[in-house]
Amino acid sequence: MSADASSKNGDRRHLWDDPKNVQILIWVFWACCAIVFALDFAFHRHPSFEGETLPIEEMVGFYSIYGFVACVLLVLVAKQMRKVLMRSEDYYGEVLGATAGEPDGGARDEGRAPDGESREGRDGGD
Amino acid sequence: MAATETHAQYVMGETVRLLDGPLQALLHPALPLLVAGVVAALAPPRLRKALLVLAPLWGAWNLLGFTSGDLVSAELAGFELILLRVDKLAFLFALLFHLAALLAGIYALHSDDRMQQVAGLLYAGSAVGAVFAGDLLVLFFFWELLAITSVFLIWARRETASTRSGLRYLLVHIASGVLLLIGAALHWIEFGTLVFERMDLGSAASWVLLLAIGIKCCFPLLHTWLVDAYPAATELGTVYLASFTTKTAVYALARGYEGCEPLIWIGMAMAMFPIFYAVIENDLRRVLGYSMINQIGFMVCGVGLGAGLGVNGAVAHAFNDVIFKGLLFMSMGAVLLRTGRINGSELGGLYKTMPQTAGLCMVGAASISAFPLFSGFVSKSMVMTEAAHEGYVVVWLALLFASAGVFHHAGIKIPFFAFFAHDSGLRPKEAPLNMRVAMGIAALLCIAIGCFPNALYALLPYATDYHPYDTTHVVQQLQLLFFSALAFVTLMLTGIYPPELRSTNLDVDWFARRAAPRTLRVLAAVGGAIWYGVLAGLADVLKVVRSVVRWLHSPAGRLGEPWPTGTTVFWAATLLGLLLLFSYLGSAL
Amino acid sequence: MAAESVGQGLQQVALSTAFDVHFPALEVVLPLVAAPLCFLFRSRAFARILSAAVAWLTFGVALVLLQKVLAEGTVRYPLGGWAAPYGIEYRVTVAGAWVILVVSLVAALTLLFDSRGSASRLAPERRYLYYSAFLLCLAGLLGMAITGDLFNIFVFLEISSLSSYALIALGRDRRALMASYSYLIMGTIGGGFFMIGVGLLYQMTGTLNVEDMAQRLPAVLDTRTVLVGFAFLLVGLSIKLAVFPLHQWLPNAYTFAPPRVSAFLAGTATKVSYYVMAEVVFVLFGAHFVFTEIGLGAVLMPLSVAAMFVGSLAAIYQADLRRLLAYSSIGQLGYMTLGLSLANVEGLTSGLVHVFNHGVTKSGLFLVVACVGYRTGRTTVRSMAGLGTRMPATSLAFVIGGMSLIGVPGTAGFVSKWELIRGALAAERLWLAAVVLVSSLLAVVYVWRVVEMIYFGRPEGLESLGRDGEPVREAPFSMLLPTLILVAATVVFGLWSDPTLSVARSAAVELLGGAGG
Amino acid sequence: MSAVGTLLAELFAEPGSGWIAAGLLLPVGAALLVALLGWVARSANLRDGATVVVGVASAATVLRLWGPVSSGERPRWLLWSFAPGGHLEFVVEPLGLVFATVASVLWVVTSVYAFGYMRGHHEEHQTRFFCCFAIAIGAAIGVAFAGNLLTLFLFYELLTFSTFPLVTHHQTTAARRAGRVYFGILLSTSVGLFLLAIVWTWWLTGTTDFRPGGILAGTSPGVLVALLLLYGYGIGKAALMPAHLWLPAAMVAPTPVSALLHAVAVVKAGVFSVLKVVTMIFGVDTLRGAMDRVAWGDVLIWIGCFTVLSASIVALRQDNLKRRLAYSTIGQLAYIVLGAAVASQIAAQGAALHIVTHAVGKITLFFCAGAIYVGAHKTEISTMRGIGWRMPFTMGAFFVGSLSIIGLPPLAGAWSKWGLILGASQAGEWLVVATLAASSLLSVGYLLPVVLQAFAPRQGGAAGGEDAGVQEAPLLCVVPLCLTALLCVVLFFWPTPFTDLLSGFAGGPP
Repeated sequence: MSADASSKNGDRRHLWDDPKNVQILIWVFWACCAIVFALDFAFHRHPSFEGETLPIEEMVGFYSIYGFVACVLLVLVAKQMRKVLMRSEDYYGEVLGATAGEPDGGARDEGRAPDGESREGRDGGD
Repeated sequence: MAATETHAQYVMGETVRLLDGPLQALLHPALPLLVAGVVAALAPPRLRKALLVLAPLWGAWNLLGFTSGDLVSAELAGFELILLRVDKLAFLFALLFHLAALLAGIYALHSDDRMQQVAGLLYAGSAVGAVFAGDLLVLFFFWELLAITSVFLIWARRETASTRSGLRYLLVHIASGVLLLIGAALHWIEFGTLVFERMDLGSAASWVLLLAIGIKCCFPLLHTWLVDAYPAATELGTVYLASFTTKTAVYALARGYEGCEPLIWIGMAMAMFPIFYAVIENDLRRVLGYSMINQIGFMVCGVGLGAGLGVNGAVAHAFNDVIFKGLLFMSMGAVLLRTGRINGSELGGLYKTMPQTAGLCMVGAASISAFPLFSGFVSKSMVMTEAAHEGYVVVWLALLFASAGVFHHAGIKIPFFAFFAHDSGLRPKEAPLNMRVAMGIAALLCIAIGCFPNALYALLPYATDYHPYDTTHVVQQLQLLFFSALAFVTLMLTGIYPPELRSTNLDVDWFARRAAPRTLRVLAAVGGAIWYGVLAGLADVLKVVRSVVRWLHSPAGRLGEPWPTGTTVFWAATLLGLLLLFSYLGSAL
Repeated sequence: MAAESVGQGLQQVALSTAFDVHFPALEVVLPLVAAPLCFLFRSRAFARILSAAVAWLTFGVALVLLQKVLAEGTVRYPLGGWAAPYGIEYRVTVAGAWVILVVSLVAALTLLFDSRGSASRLAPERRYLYYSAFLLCLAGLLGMAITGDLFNIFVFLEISSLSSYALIALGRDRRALMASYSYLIMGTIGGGFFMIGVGLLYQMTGTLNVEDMAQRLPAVLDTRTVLVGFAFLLVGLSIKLAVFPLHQWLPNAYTFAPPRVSAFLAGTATKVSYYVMAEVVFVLFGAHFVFTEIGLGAVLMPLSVAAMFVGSLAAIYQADLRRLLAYSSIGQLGYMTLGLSLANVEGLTSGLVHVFNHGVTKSGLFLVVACVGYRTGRTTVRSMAGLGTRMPATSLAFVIGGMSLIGVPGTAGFVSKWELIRGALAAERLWLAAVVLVSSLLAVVYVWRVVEMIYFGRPEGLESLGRDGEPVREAPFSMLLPTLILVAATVVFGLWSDPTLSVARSAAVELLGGAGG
Repeated sequence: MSAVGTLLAELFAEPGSGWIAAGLLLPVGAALLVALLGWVARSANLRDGATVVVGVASAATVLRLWGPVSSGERPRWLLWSFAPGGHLEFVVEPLGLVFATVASVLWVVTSVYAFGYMRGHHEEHQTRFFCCFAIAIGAAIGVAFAGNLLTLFLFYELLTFSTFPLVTHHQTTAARRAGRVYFGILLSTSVGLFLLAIVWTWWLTGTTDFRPGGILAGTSPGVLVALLLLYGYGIGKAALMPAHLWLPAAMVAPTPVSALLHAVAVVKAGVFSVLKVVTMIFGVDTLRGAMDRVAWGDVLIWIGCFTVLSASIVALRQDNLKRRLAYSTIGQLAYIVLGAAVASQIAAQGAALHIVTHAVGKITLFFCAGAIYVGAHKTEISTMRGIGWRMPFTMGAFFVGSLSIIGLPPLAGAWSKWGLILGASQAGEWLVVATLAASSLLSVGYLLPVVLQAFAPRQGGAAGGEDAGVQEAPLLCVVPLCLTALLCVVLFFWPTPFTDLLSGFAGGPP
């Protein structure tokens, strides 16, 4: 189960343990990106929208740029969201995988001391 | 297919007595799984395991005997109920559920947990029953049955947090069921029928029903049960859970709200907002949960876009989603089983000892990201195409955004943080054989559907001549995906990408888990104070009354003490005087 | 049903001998003659048997009379053969027959009750005097209800009163003497008032016969003399009837009298006065005069309501069971006078049926207390502690009797209360119905205090021992039997109210339809 | 003697009246027999045997009436007048028959359970207990079959009196205090308000007979609503807040009493009376019309909704299992009151069905509470951790009962919830609909944590420990509770007898 238990595997060097392999992969990836971008020049994409609904779509590299910008935006916005939304893991007083076998009937809220359990807990409304 | 076309009476208490013709030898499609579930409850482990695999096969074989148009109704409690209504839409979902049950069954073979095995079978059976329900009341029965049976898969984890999670899950789903029941009542009152058919948004019933289905379907603001409960279930449980509940809801939407425009916007929102959460979420199964909402968003959108390509896309995507999302959940389940962890912050480098799982996971990731030649591509593009075709620019752009985002969090983040990234030092064993078999079949299906989509298209409710593989589509998709990957790589290399952190991210369930209990507690305290205040006040009043009464009437009181004879004589005289006065006045008048 | 068939049998006998014409006289004469006999023979055993036999005989005669009155209308019996206006006429109306039935029934059952031991102050060898007085009292009460002559009513009133003073004075507690004395004063004032009233009326009409006077009165109704006479009559009777502010003689008298005397008087004395008052009001003066012209209702109704509350509330605080029951009687009499003050058929019916229902119930309860007193030596509420297991039948009897006082459906008390409510509604007074219901909740309190003591009380120390230092056990059969008969009657006539109600209703109709009405 | 003969001849002269008499008198006979065998013959086995035999006979008698009633007959048995305007009369109509069936059938089951419980607990005064028990059932059947308000009132009070010794069975100070509350509230509401309402009704109409469609048509709307309120609170057994206090207080009784009397006979007599008054004194259409025309016409609905919600919230916070169930009962009873108060035929049918389904579900829960007490000596939920593994049948049945109370398929409670929601929607009472929905969720919140607590994982390897000595209750306890749990399931798949019988009982087809 744990890392130490399988020590004979621990010694073996795996594919991505070698930074060189990783570098190769990254170069291959960039190459692919370039090729895919270039495909726009090789083919004519027929537009998704009929007529003049979304002319920008027919711009060269629209999908590539859209994909890139979208993802950067996504990550940046999400990072900002953390500032507002992130709380400690036991915010609700219950952490998965951490409380197995604890003497508690699932009645505690907000980490109240175990002796306070179910006297008035178990409010079930949540 | 109205109730008036009833062919046969289905009498409760008898064995299934069906129509003339081919139906005669068949069971209600839900029965094989339900019966297997009940039998499994009493069976020894070996038989249970056999049932897990054989029951879906038996059910599927049974299912294949039905054809569109079959209808079975029964009179129960004074209502004409349609227990079975077969058409292409229902048939497709039923087939899908059997497939999912089979995969999950194989995946569960290593376990001996009776509770999960029984719950899994009954759960699958309920889903099958729900899609064949011809009216709202029968739908309600299976709807609630889905909730009751599935919650055991969460409780089976036997942890405090999962028990609580399960209770919340059950509450939400019972709320959905109650709304469904109310909707059914309204429908019956408004239209005099319970038959579940396409509705126009306008009647009160349709809105209530939409809300009921919306809860199960994870409409925005109603979605938190999914990301709360799915990560809390066992490794098997989540695989089951991911397959049935939301897909049943999608079925119900497709059945009842095909072409309702609001669904397009709802679907768009669903496709959009979860991906932000998915980026910052640490629990990888919760990431998948958010991704699931995102995928359902596409389906809801498709349903909203209406008959033809829209619904076809939605249904096809639901079909594919069950398989690839199942595959992803299975791979994460294997990780959880082998390492006991599921947080991105604690995992990494598992490809070293779980290479097959890693590989299969990546197949799933490719599918969900809609790489060409993988199943997601052939269904998602239908929805996109239809959105463009109908001229919804904003929707189309949003879905495109969401597609990129999916690849980002489900396609890259999941396999990357679980199997690659930094080495966590964990060296778990490869997943058990049965799990790998289940994942293998799923992966194979992903690729097969991706390569040969026509088999799936043939099953769709509307005739279609859609061809996903034209150059434009493929090129567009490749560009989109590669450049969103590029964004990921760039952000990782520059260190801008947010690290995986142990945390809880607030979602709207804060209102249910924090605000509501506290409000309830305050309310109860206030109510209690008022109540006890009133009681105390009453007690005080009573005390005063008692002391007055005692003062008057007790043996020492004015009226209770023995009077001297003289007092009585006085009163006799007074009374006499009074009477004389009265008689005098009376006679004088 | 059994009673009816017995009555029929007796009637058969009576008809065959043609002796029945003398029954009205017989009813009074029997106890009147038996009383000196007891005195003459000076034997306790003889007196006991004779009095019981006489009481049962009067009961039988009363049954026959009732049958006859119901069948043939008012029975008249000129005493000594002198015709009505000149001689004394015995006149048995339905109401009268009904009252004598109650009186003789209660007398018969209380005399059946075996009052062992030294329940009274008399030495055993002088106990015959007790029976003598008892029979005289019975004769007086029966006579009041039977006679049709106002002066004669006064005479019988005095007979019963004087003998009851003597009976009360026999109580073992020395306070009985005081109680008897104060009753004597009050009773005498009442009797005196009554006498004055009769005298004034006689002066104005020249007759003493009730019916005769009723016919002559309208001519002189507007004279002051008649009004004054009416007031004296009514106040006099109110004293005997223990109407609210004139009730104070009653608790002590009932508390300290010998047990059987309490039981007998509680069931009869006030009931007869009630009948006389009804006759005075409805027959002699007529409802129209009394209620419309004088407006007696405005006096009697508030007093009745007050009695209902004062009696019940005072009962709550009593430590002595008999005192508790006595105060309860004051409240219950309030229901009866309330029924009378409504001056409609339903109201009067409720009063008259309550004569029976309450007579039976209250006598039964007093007998229960007598049983308890016999076994425990005390009659306090406290002495009931834990009797539920040691005297189960007696305890159950109290519970059932108590339920009848409350007016729980299925008991006799409910029947009268329901009829009273009907009366209130017929008089268009819904609030009065509500008041009656609320007041019956007070009965719950005083009854339930005792019931809780019976079943939850734990006797402490010596309380668990009876009066001879023996453990308390169930009362002897000879005591239990009459008690249980009375209590059973409350349930039987609570569930099967047709016979009692129909008689009471015809009595009420007859009274209301009387002269001047 | 001839009188008895005449009576017997009269009894069986009219079709069905003999069966009514038998249904009423058998429990009374059982009481006598129990007293005889228990106190005179002093044989506990004979006594308990007699209870079961007579119980089965009585249930069979009641069931015998199903045939005639469902074919449209209304067997009646007229005794004599016990108060002016109030004949002691019995008429069997569908609603009453349903209630009588529930009471008499569950009596048998409860008796068996009570043998196990009382013996397992070595309770004293068992003869008195079973004697009063039988009388209470007789009274409940009397309430069910009553042909007019006064007869109903008579048996209603008899029920109060006969259950008082059961509630205060232990004769402790606590029992006395609880008994005072029980008795005080039930008697004062019934005498002070119920009787007044009956009087008023009688004054308005000149009769107290139950008639299909009601007798109060033509009365002014304001009076009708006031009268409805008087009935609602006068029938204290229906436990509308704040007249509910007697119910938690009565939980001092031994559990079989709580089970039968506070899940079935007493409380159901209350809501049954409300329902019967609304359908057969007011008439749903008359009442509906009045409620629409009076500004505060919905007042009973508001009270009912408040009762449902506040009782449920209070139940959430109870740690004592029986108290939690008691508050749950208060909420569920208010369902039935609401079903009556919305004055729609469908809702009335749903409410009638709820009498059945709630009885079966709640009696299961009370049985389980008692079985836990016998088998594990636990009363507080917080101490019940993990007992489900030792008492799987009991807690399994508890789960089934809970789901039925919540109203989930495939259990009986779903049907009555459906009926109530349908009826409330039809009447346009959205408040009621919302309340029913909220209550479903709240009931999940107070019932299922008990199950979860019972099946919580046991502490790591704690052999012995706190659940040592926990075992299934005696067979006589476990079998009845499994049976009633099974009944919850059966009634889901086979509600038709009840729904057929009840269809249109409130005046015309839905």
